[in-house]
Amino acid sequence: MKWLFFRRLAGVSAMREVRVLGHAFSPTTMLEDFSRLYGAAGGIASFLGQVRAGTAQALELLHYEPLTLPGMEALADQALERFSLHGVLAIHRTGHLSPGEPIVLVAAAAPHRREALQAVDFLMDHLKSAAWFWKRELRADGWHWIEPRKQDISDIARWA
Amino acid sequence: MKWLFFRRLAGVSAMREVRVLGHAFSPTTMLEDFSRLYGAAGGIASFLGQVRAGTAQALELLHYEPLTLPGMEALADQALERFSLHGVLAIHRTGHLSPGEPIVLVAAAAPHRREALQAVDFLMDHLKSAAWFWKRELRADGWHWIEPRKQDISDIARWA
Amino acid sequence: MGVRVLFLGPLADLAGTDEVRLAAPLNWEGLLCAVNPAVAEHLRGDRVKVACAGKVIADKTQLAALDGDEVALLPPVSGG
Amino acid sequence: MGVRVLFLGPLADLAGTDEVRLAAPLNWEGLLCAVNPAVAEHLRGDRVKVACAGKVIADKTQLAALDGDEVALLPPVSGG
Repeated sequence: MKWLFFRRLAGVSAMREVRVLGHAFSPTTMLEDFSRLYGAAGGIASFLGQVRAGTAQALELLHYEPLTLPGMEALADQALERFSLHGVLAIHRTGHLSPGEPIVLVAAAAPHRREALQAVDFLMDHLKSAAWFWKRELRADGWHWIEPRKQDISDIARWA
Repeated sequence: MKWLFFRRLAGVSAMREVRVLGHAFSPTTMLEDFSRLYGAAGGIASFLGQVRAGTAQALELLHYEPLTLPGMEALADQALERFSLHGVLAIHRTGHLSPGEPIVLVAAAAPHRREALQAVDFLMDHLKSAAWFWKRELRADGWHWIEPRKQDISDIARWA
Repeated sequence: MGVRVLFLGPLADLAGTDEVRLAAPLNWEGLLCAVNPAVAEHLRGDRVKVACAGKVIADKTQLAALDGDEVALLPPVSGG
Repeated sequence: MGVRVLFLGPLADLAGTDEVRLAAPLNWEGLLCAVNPAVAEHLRGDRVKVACAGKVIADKTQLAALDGDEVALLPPVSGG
Protein backbone atom coordinates (compact mmCIF):
# COMPACT_ATOMS: atom_id res chain seq x y z
CA MET A 1 0.00 0.00 0.00
CA LYS A 2 1.39 3.37 -1.01
CA TRP A 3 0.32 6.60 0.64
CA LEU A 4 1.07 10.01 -0.75
CA PHE A 5 0.46 13.13 1.21
CA PHE A 6 -0.82 16.42 -0.18
CA ARG A 7 -1.31 19.64 1.66
CA ARG A 8 -4.82 20.62 0.69
CA LEU A 9 -7.11 21.39 3.60
CA ALA A 10 -5.89 23.76 6.30
CA GLY A 11 -3.73 21.78 8.68
CA VAL A 12 -4.66 18.42 7.18
CA SER A 13 -2.83 16.31 4.61
CA ALA A 14 -4.99 14.78 1.91
CA MET A 15 -4.10 11.24 1.01
CA ARG A 16 -4.67 8.88 -1.83
CA GLU A 17 -4.72 5.15 -1.97
CA VAL A 18 -4.68 3.57 -5.42
CA ARG A 19 -4.47 -0.12 -6.18
CA VAL A 20 -4.74 -2.43 -9.17
CA LEU A 21 -5.62 -5.91 -7.93
CA GLY A 22 -5.39 -9.21 -9.78
CA HIS A 23 -7.49 -10.97 -7.14
CA ALA A 24 -10.94 -10.57 -5.57
CA PHE A 25 -11.36 -7.90 -2.87
CA SER A 26 -13.94 -7.00 -0.26
CA PRO A 27 -15.30 -3.50 -0.97
CA THR A 28 -16.87 -3.26 2.47
CA THR A 29 -13.57 -4.00 4.24
CA MET A 30 -11.83 -1.42 2.05
CA LEU A 31 -14.56 1.15 2.73
CA GLU A 32 -14.51 0.40 6.42
CA ASP A 33 -10.74 1.02 6.59
CA PHE A 34 -11.17 4.18 4.55
CA SER A 35 -14.04 5.44 6.75
CA ARG A 36 -12.02 4.74 9.88
CA LEU A 37 -9.16 6.90 8.56
CA TYR A 38 -11.58 9.75 7.88
CA GLY A 39 -13.85 9.42 10.90
CA ALA A 40 -13.94 13.17 11.32
CA ALA A 41 -14.26 14.03 7.64
CA GLY A 42 -17.87 15.13 7.44
CA GLY A 43 -18.74 12.89 4.53
CA ILE A 44 -17.62 9.92 2.49
CA ALA A 45 -19.02 9.23 -0.97
CA SER A 46 -18.36 5.99 -2.77
CA PHE A 47 -19.15 4.05 -5.89
CA LEU A 48 -18.86 0.31 -6.29
CA GLY A 49 -19.03 -1.20 -9.76
CA GLN A 50 -19.82 -4.89 -10.03
CA VAL A 51 -19.95 -7.36 -12.91
CA ARG A 52 -23.54 -7.14 -14.14
CA ALA A 53 -25.59 -10.29 -14.19
CA GLY A 54 -26.78 -10.93 -17.71
CA THR A 55 -25.66 -12.74 -20.80
CA ALA A 56 -21.99 -12.86 -19.81
CA GLN A 57 -20.76 -15.90 -17.90
CA ALA A 58 -17.47 -14.22 -17.09
CA LEU A 59 -15.58 -11.01 -17.68
CA GLU A 60 -11.88 -10.61 -18.34
CA LEU A 61 -10.17 -7.32 -17.66
CA LEU A 62 -6.80 -6.84 -19.32
CA HIS A 63 -4.54 -3.90 -18.69
CA TYR A 64 -1.07 -2.61 -19.52
CA GLU A 65 0.62 -2.62 -16.16
CA PRO A 66 3.34 0.00 -16.76
CA LEU A 67 0.61 2.56 -17.54
CA THR A 68 -2.34 1.48 -15.40
CA LEU A 69 -1.16 2.26 -11.90
CA PRO A 70 0.68 5.52 -12.78
CA GLY A 71 -2.43 6.56 -14.76
CA MET A 72 -4.74 5.89 -11.83
CA GLU A 73 -2.38 7.67 -9.45
CA ALA A 74 -2.27 10.71 -11.73
CA LEU A 75 -6.08 10.66 -11.86
CA ALA A 76 -6.34 10.51 -8.07
CA ASP A 77 -3.95 13.46 -7.85
CA GLN A 78 -6.14 15.41 -10.28
CA ALA A 79 -9.15 14.74 -8.05
CA LEU A 80 -7.20 15.97 -5.01
CA GLU A 81 -6.20 19.11 -6.91
CA ARG A 82 -9.68 19.78 -8.21
CA PHE A 83 -11.82 19.14 -5.14
CA SER A 84 -11.37 19.93 -1.44
CA LEU A 85 -10.83 16.44 -0.12
CA HIS A 86 -9.39 14.73 2.89
CA GLY A 87 -8.55 11.69 0.81
CA VAL A 88 -9.43 9.45 -2.12
CA LEU A 89 -9.46 5.72 -2.68
CA ALA A 90 -9.42 3.99 -6.09
CA ILE A 91 -9.27 0.23 -6.47
CA HIS A 92 -9.55 -1.57 -9.81
CA ARG A 93 -9.62 -5.27 -10.53
CA THR A 94 -7.91 -7.03 -13.42
CA GLY A 95 -8.13 -10.66 -14.56
CA HIS A 96 -11.12 -13.01 -14.63
CA LEU A 97 -14.30 -11.96 -12.85
CA SER A 98 -17.67 -13.63 -12.31
CA PRO A 99 -21.09 -11.91 -12.35
CA GLY A 100 -21.63 -9.99 -9.12
CA GLU A 101 -17.90 -9.62 -8.39
CA PRO A 102 -16.60 -6.12 -7.57
CA ILE A 103 -14.65 -4.49 -10.43
CA VAL A 104 -14.05 -1.00 -9.16
CA LEU A 105 -14.35 0.89 -5.91
CA VAL A 106 -13.88 4.63 -5.65
CA ALA A 107 -14.34 6.72 -2.52
CA ALA A 108 -13.73 10.30 -1.47
CA ALA A 109 -13.73 11.83 2.01
CA ALA A 110 -14.45 15.54 2.25
CA PRO A 111 -15.68 18.20 4.64
CA HIS A 112 -18.66 18.82 2.32
CA ARG A 113 -20.84 16.26 0.62
CA ARG A 114 -20.99 17.91 -2.80
CA GLU A 115 -17.19 17.79 -3.11
CA ALA A 116 -17.12 14.13 -2.08
CA LEU A 117 -19.87 13.13 -4.52
CA GLN A 118 -18.37 15.15 -7.36
CA ALA A 119 -14.92 13.66 -6.82
CA VAL A 120 -16.40 10.15 -7.07
CA ASP A 121 -18.28 11.10 -10.24
CA PHE A 122 -15.10 12.62 -11.73
CA LEU A 123 -12.97 9.59 -10.84
CA MET A 124 -15.49 7.12 -12.29
CA ASP A 125 -15.89 9.09 -15.54
CA HIS A 126 -12.15 9.18 -16.07
CA LEU A 127 -11.34 5.69 -14.81
CA LYS A 128 -13.80 4.08 -17.19
CA SER A 129 -12.54 5.87 -20.27
CA ALA A 130 -9.01 7.04 -19.62
CA ALA A 131 -7.49 4.14 -17.71
CA TRP A 132 -5.82 1.43 -19.76
CA PHE A 133 -8.29 -1.42 -19.35
CA TRP A 134 -9.76 -3.67 -22.01
CA LYS A 135 -12.71 -5.88 -21.25
CA ARG A 136 -14.03 -9.01 -22.86
CA GLU A 137 -17.06 -11.09 -21.99
CA LEU A 138 -17.51 -14.81 -22.18
CA ARG A 139 -20.91 -15.54 -23.71
CA ALA A 140 -22.45 -18.82 -24.86
CA ASP A 141 -20.67 -18.41 -28.23
CA GLY A 142 -17.24 -17.42 -26.90
CA TRP A 143 -15.29 -14.30 -25.95
CA HIS A 144 -16.41 -10.84 -27.13
CA TRP A 145 -14.47 -7.59 -26.74
CA ILE A 146 -16.45 -4.71 -25.28
CA GLU A 147 -16.31 -1.67 -27.52
CA PRO A 148 -15.63 1.87 -26.29
CA ARG A 149 -18.87 3.76 -25.72
CA LYS A 150 -19.62 7.27 -26.98
CA GLN A 151 -21.27 7.92 -23.62
CA ASP A 152 -17.88 7.60 -21.92
CA ILE A 153 -16.38 10.32 -24.09
CA SER A 154 -19.27 12.69 -23.40
CA ASP A 155 -18.98 11.84 -19.67
CA ILE A 156 -15.37 13.04 -19.67
CA ALA A 157 -16.29 16.16 -21.65
CA ARG A 158 -18.46 17.26 -18.68
CA TRP A 159 -15.29 18.00 -16.71
CA ALA A 160 -13.45 20.05 -19.34
CA MET B 1 -37.58 -3.37 8.61
CA LYS B 2 -40.15 -2.44 5.99
CA TRP B 3 -39.72 -3.29 2.33
CA LEU B 4 -41.85 -1.80 -0.39
CA PHE B 5 -41.74 -3.08 -3.90
CA PHE B 6 -42.00 -0.99 -7.04
CA ARG B 7 -42.08 -2.17 -10.59
CA ARG B 8 -39.44 -0.06 -12.26
CA LEU B 9 -36.83 -2.01 -14.19
CA ALA B 10 -37.97 -4.68 -16.62
CA GLY B 11 -38.66 -7.83 -14.68
CA VAL B 12 -37.15 -6.51 -11.46
CA SER B 13 -38.85 -4.92 -8.47
CA ALA B 14 -37.10 -1.87 -7.04
CA MET B 15 -37.02 -1.74 -3.27
CA ARG B 16 -36.50 0.82 -0.61
CA GLU B 17 -35.31 0.53 2.93
CA VAL B 18 -35.77 3.58 5.13
CA ARG B 19 -34.98 3.79 8.82
CA VAL B 20 -34.79 6.41 11.54
CA LEU B 21 -32.57 5.11 14.33
CA GLY B 22 -32.21 6.38 17.89
CA HIS B 23 -29.03 4.36 18.42
CA ALA B 24 -25.60 4.00 16.78
CA PHE B 25 -25.37 1.92 13.59
CA SER B 26 -22.60 0.41 11.50
CA PRO B 27 -22.67 1.92 8.00
CA THR B 28 -20.39 -0.81 6.63
CA THR B 29 -22.69 -3.58 7.85
CA MET B 30 -25.68 -1.77 6.33
CA LEU B 31 -23.83 -1.24 3.04
CA GLU B 32 -22.66 -4.82 2.98
CA ASP B 33 -26.24 -6.10 3.38
CA PHE B 34 -27.40 -3.67 0.72
CA SER B 35 -24.60 -4.68 -1.70
CA ARG B 36 -25.37 -8.34 -1.16
CA LEU B 37 -29.02 -7.75 -2.14
CA TYR B 38 -27.91 -6.00 -5.33
CA GLY B 39 -24.93 -8.15 -6.26
CA ALA B 40 -25.93 -8.08 -9.91
CA ALA B 41 -26.90 -4.42 -10.04
CA GLY B 42 -23.99 -2.94 -11.97
CA GLY B 43 -23.28 -0.18 -9.48
CA ILE B 44 -23.91 1.02 -5.97
CA ALA B 45 -23.32 4.64 -4.97
CA SER B 46 -23.38 5.73 -1.36
CA PHE B 47 -22.89 8.68 0.91
CA LEU B 48 -22.05 8.52 4.59
CA GLY B 49 -22.35 11.67 6.70
CA GLN B 50 -20.53 11.73 10.00
CA VAL B 51 -20.39 14.19 12.87
CA ARG B 52 -17.52 16.50 11.97
CA ALA B 53 -14.66 16.84 14.40
CA GLY B 54 -14.29 20.45 15.42
CA THR B 55 -15.57 22.78 18.07
CA ALA B 56 -18.60 20.68 18.96
CA GLN B 57 -18.24 18.12 21.74
CA ALA B 58 -21.55 16.52 20.86
CA LEU B 59 -24.47 16.85 18.49
CA GLU B 60 -28.14 16.35 19.27
CA LEU B 61 -30.57 15.55 16.49
CA LEU B 62 -34.21 16.10 17.29
CA HIS B 63 -37.05 15.15 15.00
CA TYR B 64 -40.84 14.99 14.91
CA GLU B 65 -41.48 11.30 14.66
CA PRO B 66 -44.96 11.32 13.06
CA LEU B 67 -43.49 13.22 10.08
CA THR B 68 -39.89 12.00 9.84
CA LEU B 69 -40.29 8.43 8.69
CA PRO B 70 -43.22 9.06 6.29
CA GLY B 71 -41.26 12.03 4.91
CA MET B 72 -38.16 9.92 4.30
CA GLU B 73 -40.25 7.15 2.76
CA ALA B 74 -41.92 9.62 0.40
CA LEU B 75 -38.47 10.95 -0.56
CA ALA B 76 -37.17 7.44 -1.28
CA ASP B 77 -40.24 6.83 -3.45
CA GLN B 78 -39.51 10.03 -5.36
CA ALA B 79 -35.97 8.81 -6.02
CA LEU B 80 -37.32 5.48 -7.29
CA GLU B 81 -39.74 7.33 -9.57
CA ARG B 82 -37.13 9.72 -10.87
CA PHE B 83 -34.15 7.44 -11.48
CA SER B 84 -33.82 3.91 -12.88
CA LEU B 85 -32.85 2.09 -9.73
CA HIS B 86 -32.80 -1.42 -8.36
CA GLY B 87 -33.17 -0.09 -4.85
CA VAL B 88 -32.44 2.68 -2.35
CA LEU B 89 -31.37 2.78 1.26
CA ALA B 90 -31.77 5.76 3.60
CA ILE B 91 -30.81 5.64 7.28
CA HIS B 92 -30.89 8.66 9.61
CA ARG B 93 -29.82 8.91 13.20
CA THR B 94 -31.57 10.87 15.93
CA GLY B 95 -30.51 11.58 19.52
CA HIS B 96 -27.07 12.33 20.94
CA LEU B 97 -24.03 11.79 18.72
CA SER B 98 -20.29 12.15 19.27
CA PRO B 99 -17.74 13.48 16.76
CA GLY B 100 -17.00 10.84 14.10
CA GLU B 101 -20.32 9.01 14.60
CA PRO B 102 -22.40 8.25 11.49
CA ILE B 103 -25.46 10.52 11.10
CA VAL B 104 -26.79 9.55 7.71
CA LEU B 105 -26.23 6.81 5.17
CA VAL B 106 -27.79 6.86 1.72
CA ALA B 107 -27.20 4.30 -1.02
CA ALA B 108 -28.62 3.55 -4.45
CA ALA B 109 -28.17 0.45 -6.62
CA ALA B 110 -28.64 0.91 -10.35
CA PRO B 111 -27.72 -0.63 -13.68
CA HIS B 112 -25.83 2.57 -14.59
CA ARG B 113 -23.50 4.56 -12.40
CA ARG B 114 -24.79 8.02 -13.26
CA GLU B 115 -28.30 7.08 -12.08
CA ALA B 116 -26.92 5.66 -8.82
CA LEU B 117 -24.75 8.72 -8.12
CA GLN B 118 -27.54 11.14 -9.03
CA ALA B 119 -30.04 9.35 -6.81
CA VAL B 120 -27.64 9.64 -3.85
CA ASP B 121 -27.08 13.34 -4.59
CA PHE B 122 -30.87 13.90 -4.85
CA LEU B 123 -31.59 12.03 -1.62
CA MET B 124 -28.91 13.91 0.32
CA ASP B 125 -30.03 17.32 -0.95
CA HIS B 126 -33.59 16.63 0.09
CA LEU B 127 -32.88 14.78 3.32
CA LYS B 128 -30.75 17.58 4.68
CA SER B 129 -33.27 20.32 3.98
CA ALA B 130 -36.70 18.76 3.71
CA ALA B 131 -36.67 16.13 6.45
CA TRP B 132 -37.87 17.22 9.88
CA PHE B 133 -34.62 17.28 11.81
CA TRP B 134 -33.27 19.97 14.10
CA LYS B 135 -29.67 19.91 15.22
CA ARG B 136 -27.89 21.47 18.13
CA GLU B 137 -24.25 21.36 19.09
CA LEU B 138 -22.70 21.24 22.51
CA ARG B 139 -19.77 23.67 22.58
CA ALA B 140 -17.63 24.85 25.50
CA ASP B 141 -20.28 27.50 26.30
CA GLY B 142 -23.34 25.28 26.03
CA TRP B 143 -25.88 24.13 23.42
CA HIS B 144 -26.29 26.02 20.12
CA TRP B 145 -28.98 25.42 17.50
CA ILE B 146 -27.72 25.01 13.95
CA GLU B 147 -29.43 27.44 11.60
CA PRO B 148 -30.85 26.48 8.20
CA ARG B 149 -28.35 27.21 5.42
CA LYS B 150 -29.14 29.06 2.19
CA GLN B 151 -26.95 26.49 0.41
CA ASP B 152 -29.48 23.77 1.28
CA ILE B 153 -32.30 25.67 -0.42
CA SER B 154 -30.24 26.22 -3.58
CA ASP B 155 -29.23 22.52 -3.49
CA ILE B 156 -32.90 21.51 -3.65
CA ALA B 157 -33.60 24.03 -6.41
CA ARG B 158 -31.18 22.09 -8.66
CA TRP B 159 -33.75 19.29 -8.93
CA ALA B 160 -36.80 21.43 -9.80
CA MET C 1 -58.08 15.13 26.55
CA GLY C 2 -57.82 18.46 24.77
CA VAL C 3 -55.12 19.27 22.19
CA ARG C 4 -51.44 18.53 22.79
CA VAL C 5 -49.27 21.28 21.28
CA LEU C 6 -45.59 20.46 20.71
CA PHE C 7 -42.80 23.01 20.31
CA LEU C 8 -40.12 21.46 18.10
CA GLY C 9 -36.42 22.25 17.90
CA PRO C 10 -35.45 25.82 18.87
CA LEU C 11 -39.11 26.79 19.43
CA ALA C 12 -39.03 24.78 22.66
CA ASP C 13 -36.34 27.14 24.05
CA LEU C 14 -38.44 30.13 23.06
CA ALA C 15 -41.61 28.63 24.59
CA GLY C 16 -39.76 27.55 27.73
CA THR C 17 -41.39 24.11 27.39
CA ASP C 18 -41.63 21.16 24.99
CA GLU C 19 -45.41 21.02 25.03
CA VAL C 20 -48.63 22.44 26.40
CA ARG C 21 -52.12 21.03 26.55
CA LEU C 22 -54.88 23.35 25.33
CA ALA C 23 -58.64 23.06 25.25
CA ALA C 24 -60.28 21.54 22.16
CA PRO C 25 -61.31 22.58 19.58
CA LEU C 26 -58.28 24.76 18.83
CA ASN C 27 -58.03 27.19 15.92
CA TRP C 28 -55.26 29.54 14.72
CA GLU C 29 -56.35 32.49 16.88
CA GLY C 30 -56.66 30.25 19.91
CA LEU C 31 -53.16 28.95 19.36
CA LEU C 32 -51.64 32.43 18.96
CA CYS C 33 -53.30 33.59 22.21
CA ALA C 34 -52.14 30.56 24.17
CA VAL C 35 -48.40 30.83 23.37
CA ASN C 36 -46.04 33.55 24.58
CA PRO C 37 -45.56 36.66 22.39
CA ALA C 38 -42.09 35.58 21.11
CA VAL C 39 -43.44 32.23 19.92
CA ALA C 40 -46.56 33.91 18.47
CA GLU C 41 -44.35 36.22 16.41
CA HIS C 42 -42.47 33.27 14.95
CA LEU C 43 -45.73 31.43 14.28
CA ARG C 44 -47.03 34.37 12.26
CA GLY C 45 -43.93 34.22 10.00
CA ASP C 46 -43.69 32.07 6.86
CA ARG C 47 -40.91 29.84 8.11
CA VAL C 48 -42.75 28.00 10.88
CA LYS C 49 -45.00 25.18 9.64
CA VAL C 50 -47.82 23.57 11.59
CA ALA C 51 -48.78 19.90 11.59
CA CYS C 52 -52.04 18.58 12.94
CA ALA C 53 -52.74 14.89 13.48
CA GLY C 54 -49.56 13.88 11.64
CA LYS C 55 -49.99 16.08 8.54
CA VAL C 56 -48.42 19.44 7.72
CA ILE C 57 -51.27 21.95 7.12
CA ALA C 58 -51.01 23.77 3.77
CA ASP C 59 -52.53 26.94 5.25
CA LYS C 60 -51.80 27.01 8.96
CA THR C 61 -54.34 29.79 9.63
CA GLN C 62 -56.99 27.15 8.83
CA LEU C 63 -55.93 25.07 11.87
CA ALA C 64 -58.87 23.16 13.33
CA ALA C 65 -57.58 20.73 15.94
CA LEU C 66 -60.11 18.46 17.61
CA ASP C 67 -60.10 16.73 20.95
CA GLY C 68 -57.18 14.24 21.03
CA ASP C 69 -55.29 15.81 18.12
CA GLU C 70 -51.59 16.54 18.36
CA VAL C 71 -50.44 19.90 16.95
CA ALA C 72 -46.73 20.30 16.15
CA LEU C 73 -45.08 23.67 15.60
CA LEU C 74 -42.18 23.13 13.20
CA PRO C 75 -39.42 25.73 12.79
CA PRO C 76 -37.09 25.56 9.75
CA VAL C 77 -34.93 22.44 9.79
CA SER C 78 -31.19 22.70 10.41
CA GLY C 79 -28.53 22.76 7.73
CA GLY C 80 -25.66 20.33 7.45
CA MET D 1 17.67 -8.01 -26.76
CA GLY D 2 15.88 -6.01 -29.41
CA VAL D 3 12.51 -4.35 -28.88
CA ARG D 4 9.56 -6.19 -27.33
CA VAL D 5 6.32 -5.12 -29.03
CA LEU D 6 3.07 -5.86 -27.15
CA PHE D 7 -0.39 -6.08 -28.73
CA LEU D 8 -2.91 -5.05 -26.09
CA GLY D 9 -6.59 -5.96 -25.81
CA PRO D 10 -8.35 -6.74 -29.11
CA LEU D 11 -5.17 -5.98 -31.11
CA ALA D 12 -3.73 -9.31 -29.89
CA ASP D 13 -6.57 -11.16 -31.68
CA LEU D 14 -5.87 -9.21 -34.85
CA ALA D 15 -2.11 -9.80 -34.61
CA GLY D 16 -2.59 -13.46 -33.75
CA THR D 17 -0.11 -13.05 -30.89
CA ASP D 18 0.39 -11.09 -27.67
CA GLU D 19 3.88 -9.92 -28.54
CA VAL D 20 6.73 -10.00 -31.03
CA ARG D 21 10.39 -9.18 -30.66
CA LEU D 22 11.83 -6.88 -33.32
CA ALA D 23 15.33 -5.64 -34.03
CA ALA D 24 16.47 -2.40 -32.41
CA PRO D 25 16.37 0.45 -33.13
CA LEU D 26 12.74 0.48 -34.18
CA ASN D 27 10.97 3.43 -35.78
CA TRP D 28 7.38 3.97 -37.01
CA GLU D 29 7.98 2.65 -40.55
CA GLY D 30 9.81 -0.39 -39.19
CA LEU D 31 6.88 -1.14 -36.88
CA LEU D 32 4.28 -0.82 -39.67
CA CYS D 33 6.31 -3.20 -41.90
CA ALA D 34 6.75 -5.79 -39.13
CA VAL D 35 3.06 -6.20 -38.23
CA ASN D 36 0.37 -7.77 -40.40
CA PRO D 37 -1.65 -5.47 -42.72
CA ALA D 38 -4.80 -5.53 -40.54
CA VAL D 39 -2.83 -4.39 -37.50
CA ALA D 40 -0.92 -1.83 -39.58
CA GLU D 41 -4.21 -0.31 -40.74
CA HIS D 42 -5.39 0.08 -37.14
CA LEU D 43 -2.02 1.54 -36.14
CA ARG D 44 -2.32 4.23 -38.83
CA GLY D 45 -5.69 5.31 -37.39
CA ASP D 46 -6.09 7.93 -34.62
CA ARG D 47 -7.56 5.60 -32.07
CA VAL D 48 -4.56 3.37 -31.41
CA LYS D 49 -1.96 4.92 -29.09
CA VAL D 50 1.65 3.79 -28.75
CA ALA D 51 3.67 3.66 -25.55
CA CYS D 52 7.45 3.28 -25.46
CA ALA D 53 9.40 2.55 -22.27
CA GLY D 54 6.33 3.14 -20.10
CA LYS D 55 5.18 6.45 -21.62
CA VAL D 56 2.47 7.13 -24.20
CA ILE D 57 4.09 8.92 -27.18
CA ALA D 58 2.36 12.19 -28.13
CA ASP D 59 3.13 11.68 -31.84
CA LYS D 60 3.47 7.97 -32.48
CA THR D 61 5.07 8.47 -35.92
CA GLN D 62 8.11 9.77 -33.96
CA LEU D 63 8.62 6.32 -32.37
CA ALA D 64 12.31 5.67 -31.66
CA ALA D 65 12.60 2.49 -29.60
CA LEU D 66 16.08 1.45 -28.47
CA ASP D 67 17.49 -1.92 -27.57
CA GLY D 68 15.68 -3.22 -24.46
CA ASP D 69 12.66 -0.89 -24.81
CA GLU D 70 9.13 -2.20 -24.58
CA VAL D 71 6.65 -0.84 -27.12
CA ALA D 72 2.93 -1.22 -26.34
CA LEU D 73 0.20 -0.85 -28.97
CA LEU D 74 -2.90 0.41 -27.17
CA PRO D 75 -6.34 0.22 -28.81
CA PRO D 76 -9.24 2.30 -27.38
CA VAL D 77 -10.19 1.19 -23.88
CA SER D 78 -13.50 -0.56 -23.26
CA GLY D 79 -16.64 1.14 -22.07
CA GLY D 80 -18.62 0.15 -19.02
